[in-house]
Amino acid sequence: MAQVFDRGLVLALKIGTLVAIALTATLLVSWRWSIDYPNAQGAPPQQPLPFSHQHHVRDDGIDCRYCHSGVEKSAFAGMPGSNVCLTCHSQLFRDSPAFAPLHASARTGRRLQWTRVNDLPDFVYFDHSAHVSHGVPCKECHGRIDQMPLTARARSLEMQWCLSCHRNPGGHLVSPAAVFDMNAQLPASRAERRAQLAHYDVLSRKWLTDCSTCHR
Amino acid sequence: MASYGMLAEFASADELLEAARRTRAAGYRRIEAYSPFPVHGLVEALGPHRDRIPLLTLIGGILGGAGGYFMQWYSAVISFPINVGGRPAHSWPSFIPVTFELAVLGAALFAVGGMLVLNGLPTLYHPLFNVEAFELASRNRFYLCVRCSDARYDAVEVERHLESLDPLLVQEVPA
Amino acid sequence: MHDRKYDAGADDLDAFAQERRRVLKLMAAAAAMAGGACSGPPPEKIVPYVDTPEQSLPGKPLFYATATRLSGYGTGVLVEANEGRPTKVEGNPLHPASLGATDVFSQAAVLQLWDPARSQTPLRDGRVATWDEFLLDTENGLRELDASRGDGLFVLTGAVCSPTLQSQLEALHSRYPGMRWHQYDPLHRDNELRGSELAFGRAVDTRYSFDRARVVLSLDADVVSAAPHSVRYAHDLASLRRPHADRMSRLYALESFPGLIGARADHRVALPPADIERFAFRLGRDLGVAPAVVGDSPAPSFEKALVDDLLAAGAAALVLPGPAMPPRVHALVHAINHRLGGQGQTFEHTPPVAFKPVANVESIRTLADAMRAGRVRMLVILEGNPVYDAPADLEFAARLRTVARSVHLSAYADETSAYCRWHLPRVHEFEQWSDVRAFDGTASIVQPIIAPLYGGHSAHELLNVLLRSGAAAHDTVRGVWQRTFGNTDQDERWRTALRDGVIANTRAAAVTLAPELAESIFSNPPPPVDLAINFVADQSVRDGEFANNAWLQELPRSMSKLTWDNAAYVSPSTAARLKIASGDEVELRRAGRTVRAGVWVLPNHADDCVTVPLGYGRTRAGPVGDGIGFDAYRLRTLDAPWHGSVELIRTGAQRLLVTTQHHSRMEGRDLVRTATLAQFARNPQFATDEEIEKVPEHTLYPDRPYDGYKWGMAIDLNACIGCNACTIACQAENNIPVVGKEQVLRGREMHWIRVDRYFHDHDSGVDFQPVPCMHCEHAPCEEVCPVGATVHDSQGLNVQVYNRCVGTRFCSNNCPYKVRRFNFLQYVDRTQESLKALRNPDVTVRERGVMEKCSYCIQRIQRGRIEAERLGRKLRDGEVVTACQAACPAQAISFGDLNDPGSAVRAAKASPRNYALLAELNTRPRTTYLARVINPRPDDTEE
Amino acid sequence: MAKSVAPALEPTQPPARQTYASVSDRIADLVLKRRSRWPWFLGFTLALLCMLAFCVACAVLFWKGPGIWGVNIPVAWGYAIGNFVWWIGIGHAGTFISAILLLLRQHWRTSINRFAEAMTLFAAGIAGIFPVLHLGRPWFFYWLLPYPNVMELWPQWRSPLVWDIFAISTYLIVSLLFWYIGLIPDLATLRDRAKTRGRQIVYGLFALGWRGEARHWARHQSAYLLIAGLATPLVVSVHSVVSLDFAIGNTPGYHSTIFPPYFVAGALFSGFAMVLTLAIPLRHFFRLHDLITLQHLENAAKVLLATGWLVAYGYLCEIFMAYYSGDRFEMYVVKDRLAGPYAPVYWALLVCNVLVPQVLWWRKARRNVALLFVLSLVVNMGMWMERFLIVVSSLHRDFLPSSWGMFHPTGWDWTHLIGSIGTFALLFLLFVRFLPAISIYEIREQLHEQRKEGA
Repeated sequence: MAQVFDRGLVLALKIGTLVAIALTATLLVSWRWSIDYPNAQGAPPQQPLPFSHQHHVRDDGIDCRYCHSGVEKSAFAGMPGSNVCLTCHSQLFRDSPAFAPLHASARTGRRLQWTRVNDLPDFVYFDHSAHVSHGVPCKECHGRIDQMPLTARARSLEMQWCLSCHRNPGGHLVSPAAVFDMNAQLPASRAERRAQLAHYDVLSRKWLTDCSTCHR
Repeated sequence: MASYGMLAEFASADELLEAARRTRAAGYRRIEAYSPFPVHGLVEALGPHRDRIPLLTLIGGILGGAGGYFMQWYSAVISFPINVGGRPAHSWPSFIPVTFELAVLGAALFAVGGMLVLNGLPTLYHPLFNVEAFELASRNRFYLCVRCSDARYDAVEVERHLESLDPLLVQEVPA
Repeated sequence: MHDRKYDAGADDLDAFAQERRRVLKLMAAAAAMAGGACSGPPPEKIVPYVDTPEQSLPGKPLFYATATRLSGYGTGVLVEANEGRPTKVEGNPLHPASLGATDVFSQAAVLQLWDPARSQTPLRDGRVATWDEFLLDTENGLRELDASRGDGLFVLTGAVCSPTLQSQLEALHSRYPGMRWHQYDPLHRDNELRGSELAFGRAVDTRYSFDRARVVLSLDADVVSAAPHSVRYAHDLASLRRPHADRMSRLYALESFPGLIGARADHRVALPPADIERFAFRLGRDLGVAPAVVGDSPAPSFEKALVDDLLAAGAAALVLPGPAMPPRVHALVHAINHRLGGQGQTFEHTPPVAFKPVANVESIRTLADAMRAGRVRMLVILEGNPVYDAPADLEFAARLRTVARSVHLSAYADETSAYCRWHLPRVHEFEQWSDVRAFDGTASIVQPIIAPLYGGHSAHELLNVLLRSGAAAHDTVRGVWQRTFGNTDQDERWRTALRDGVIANTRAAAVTLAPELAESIFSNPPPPVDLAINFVADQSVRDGEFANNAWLQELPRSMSKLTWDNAAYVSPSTAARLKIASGDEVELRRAGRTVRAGVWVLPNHADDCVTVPLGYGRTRAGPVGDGIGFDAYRLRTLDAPWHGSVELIRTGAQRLLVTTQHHSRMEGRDLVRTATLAQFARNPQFATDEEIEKVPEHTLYPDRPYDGYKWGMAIDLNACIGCNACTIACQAENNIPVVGKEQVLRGREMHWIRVDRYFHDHDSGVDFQPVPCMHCEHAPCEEVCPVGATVHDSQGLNVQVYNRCVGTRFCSNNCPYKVRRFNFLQYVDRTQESLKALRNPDVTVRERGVMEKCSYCIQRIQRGRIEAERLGRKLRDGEVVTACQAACPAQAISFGDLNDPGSAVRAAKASPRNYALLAELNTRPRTTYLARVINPRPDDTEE
Repeated sequence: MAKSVAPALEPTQPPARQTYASVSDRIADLVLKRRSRWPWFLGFTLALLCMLAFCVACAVLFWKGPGIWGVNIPVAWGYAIGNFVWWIGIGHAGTFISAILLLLRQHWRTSINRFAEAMTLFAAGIAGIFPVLHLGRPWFFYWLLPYPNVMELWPQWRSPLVWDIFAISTYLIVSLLFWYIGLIPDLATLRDRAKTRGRQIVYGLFALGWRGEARHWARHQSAYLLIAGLATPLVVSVHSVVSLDFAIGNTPGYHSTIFPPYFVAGALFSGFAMVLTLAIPLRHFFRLHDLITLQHLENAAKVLLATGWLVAYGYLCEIFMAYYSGDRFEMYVVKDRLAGPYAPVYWALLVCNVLVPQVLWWRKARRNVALLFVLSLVVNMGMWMERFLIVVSSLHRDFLPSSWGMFHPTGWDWTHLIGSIGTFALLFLLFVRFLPAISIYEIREQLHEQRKEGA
């Protein structure tokens, strides 16, 4: 019998195999990417009006708690009602078109619909008050919000990211006074870290990685 | 070089075995023998042969087993220790089955992989397949081939030698 | 892609285009599917308030004090509102009818509130209409009435325990003197009323103090079940059931249908109604308050023991007449109790709490006559569903149709609405301003927690319409209390009333009375009946008003463990006599009326007696309640409101009755451990002494330490009355779905805490055993989960991580207590918006394919914990209360931190009665039980 | 067991008139030349329909959830797990024949090992599907595998289900390798004898350019032997691990140390039954009476008889142990099996697995092909009932009488069972159509040795 596979065919087969492998790989990757979070990290989502944390926090120096009033007491940091915005903006930039939705909502009583930037799955129970009261500064999760003209997600919010802090929180804690300070210094030395842990009484942090700490 | 070697065809395993012995005795070293089924003693007849498959298999087994146990220990004790039903993180008795299975898997993969690699398979294209008659090598014919890469290879010499083994036919294999 | 498809659609001339179109279609579909499969979670919205309301803190629940109603009487509750959505009901510790606990109906009230089947619009002759049209139409009616000074105006209500409603009715009456007011509640208290009139010549209510009673006899009086006073009485009763050599009460029970009190009784006899009445007569004779009666005792030994005990206990003895006992028995019992001398101690009389109570049956009959005589110009039905539940021989529906102008105010467009000219949607208790008095007279303000979901109006608003007063309900209620509060610190007292949920010193004052019985009442003792019928309120749907409540429908009845149905209950021997078995369909005949019912053979039921629960066979209850069970009202006539004789014929057909417990015996396994008080005194360790060697001391692995919190639970089987409050409280707290009859039939009910019921093999005793997750320290479920979806946390909780669960169900197989529940299908309703609003935001809603189980209300633990840490301290005992624990009227459940030396649960577990279920498996459960101790008369147990 | 089959060598060898050429051509031509006849097409159509039904059932299952089955609490495992164990059991004879009998130098295995191995592959493959189908959220089945992920979570290694995953996938891979390297030389034969280009390419690809060089043969043989050696403990471990799914649990009726050997014996029992079920029609329709001789069938029958007794011993042990232990839960399970609602199944399986196989004591019976075929079906049925009984009857009445329940199979339960059988049949029919059902080179080798002995 003659050769079943001449040299050319063999070559073709080899190339074909490689191509097939590459193709499946790309397909898998793109699929994984497609099922990722809706608001990509670093990309500010569309909002009803172009609110700038940079302006309010850095330029005006407004405290986080002025608008997010629940952050120390509740799981939900709280979003300012239109009336809160209007305490200033009934006077400032009244006629700027950008503020039309705000005034409209105040007039009609129809609520503003903000797109959630840091969206956790429904089976995750994050509690702002718990973190704030234990000295986790805003910036640890929200990044330098004071440098964001438009608000975007600063962290991956994946479980491994949560765990990275829950496993050894020491390096992420600041003094109670500094929690809302965007320039707060994180403890550098081992000693400082232990000091913070001791201060917030999380020396035994077994329960920090309990499933039940975040999932119910 | 022009050709792959000189091929002789035989009707039975015993003839092939005999031919192999005599060819080697004649001083040829690069000899190959082809048969439709494993013929006992043929390899030895062709010259010294060391079987590395068992060693490879052992290595595979050890890698699989050790790797398996390490994986379990690392994930259950180091990576994310969780209190499961009050059992200790390192509950070694429960780690045994997976360790065993992975040892077997490793060994088997190494055995087969080793066999293929050492045999240089797959080799879809091979000069021998250019020989019309060679298709019978997988049916009922037995072949002896003296490679032209052999130090003492000389087409005429080899042909005469092979003829002397009264084969069914002798033929040069083009490269 | 879609556009391209439609372009192609333009030229469908040649086959090619057709083909191309098809291909493109497929491509489009493929793309769509791909999109559907690959897109991540949809972007979520945050919607802040426009004007942030006072003291609202998103993410934190608020609790409002208000009251729920049962047969008109109030029970104080605290309603949990999340972002303004009522999601859970807790008892109000300050309220005498609650003391912090609740019954199943209060728990189910939130589902009632969010029920999408509630009536959402006024109907005129069954067609959608508006409130304004109604006002117009009524105005015409009122003009006619003005002329006739109210002749022809009829108002039908239930028992009126709302001071505001009372004053409105009075106002209406003074405005229309001709107005007639009728009362009807199918679960009326006519016998009680008539009885007190026989004994005292006037209507009185009688309050009992079980916490002072040493010997209690119940004459078919299941005071701890499904009545306005049940929660309080259960609490008091339990307080004297703790095993104490000298302070434990003894309970005697006579009953036809096995009830909760009978299940707890130390001596219990099941008799048909007539025999119970006869027994009462003999008892009267024995205690010398009634003349001698012929006939021998239906329960001699019982009678003897009882009489001795009653006489011995004297003023500490108490006899309870059941609401179904005829008036003369009530009168007789008054005499007995007074003879025993317990007035002021174990019981006291008060003027009726309800406004002008009347005999309901008589009242509805006269109304029916008035309708027949055509004297009714306008009929306003504020409460109830007479077309469905009025005595069958009144033909109420037919009469009602003849009324020119009839108005029916009800939460659902029900049977009665269908026969009325006007149906008006009634607001839920949590949507209205009102007030209500509890069984002991204590008044509460009913305040709205949420604006009416579906529009609707309250009885007060409707009466204001008739009174032509523009006042809003709030002002009306406030106005009424203004008078009581007087002008001094008026606002303060109002605010206090709202905050506390009770209005100080409104409890009805006791009156001292002496009964005088006429000899005549004892003539003609009840004739013997071949087969008696016994009408009872269904434990879940009561008279039918809760028929559309899926939680209650799926709640297993305490004794039969039936769900989604009522049945004709008979005793095993009667079943044998009549040659019927559970599931057989029978035809019940009385007074020329017939009803087809499914039979359920129930141990401990009285012989020669069929019990038929009311409230089923509804036709216009709503999608949940329609067409299930049979309508016992069809057999309930004027002359036989509770008891009568009945014929029973097998039809040969079968009825599918589903139960959650198929096996009722303990098979000699020591699951519920019981001893008599005497045995307990002799051997306090009786619960554990033989088990001790069964618990393996040595284990291969070292025990894990649990420093910090170490949660545990103890359930006192002596206190538990099997009322199911825990089950439904848990359902409300933990977003537990209902699965429906067909799925229950397949054994897939989802209750996280079930109440196991075991009948004894040899005596007529019954045991209840609530079974939540045991949170075993050596949890067998955890070891076998391949993905670690159920594991221990550092507080020793056995947590179920829903989002990790893949649903192998291995854990359930390996759970010896079978407390795990699996979402075999998509049980949670994902589509119904109003049901979404009902759910507890702190508990994950489980999707199909996921295992779930009791979590010790971990969301409450974590909330408390975070709060405590914020304040920089540890949790204190009692700061975390599980839903079941909170609801339990008998306080059978204690829960807390086992590392806290002062915790109640630790004290409970220190009791010698404390034992672990299936301890020999070495699962080390955190939930343990306190063994049961009963207190029978020594001489009849010791022989 | 080897003893029981050893003396029967002579008649199981191919008759002397066969030559290398004739055996090669005969077996190869079954695939290359022979046109399929109506029985094959009939069987194929039926199997295809069943397979389609299986797919539909799976679609419905994924769409609605396991609730379409009769499973419930307490009987959370039903047909799916029963089928799983049953198929895995069937998937044991192949490797057993190929590996253990090879090591024991049972030459009669050569004419049946190839399709027995194929049977093993298909059975194990189908078995592997069921645990996945059975999940509440099957799309997350990969959470049972160890792989780095953003949750930083791992499988829970103490769970027998995880052991299962590893045991079964290992078993599948090893069996596949074993089967495939056995096939390589025969694929070469097919390549060389194929007339059409397409077949040459397909067979050629899978033959990997095998030339039958002596050193290749040597390595091939030692690898083959080594894998046989590995497969032997593996085959024992696999069903032991499967049995641990139950034995690890504390459920009375599951929690028993006899389970591993008892399951392995059961596996071989059902496996050999299935071998007969397949071998008999095979030799009938492909006229292989001279290659798969009566003696082969008789040997298989003897193994069946022997393993049958092991299984019977298992049954006996369960009952004895329950009473010996005095554990009231265990004792109740036995009582429940003997007289409870599932007693008919129990007695039926005793008849199928213990009583009926006793006819094999008679040589006439062992050599009566029709009877063997029927018997093999009976045993298969009996073994399925045993799996069903172990899974369901232990669960339906365990510790707390309050949670006792019953399992009633639904139509979908049956569809999945019958569908899986159809899928198995389909794969096997395709196998006999496109691959040599008997190992050609081993037959040649056997002829060769036979000649030498002849000489």
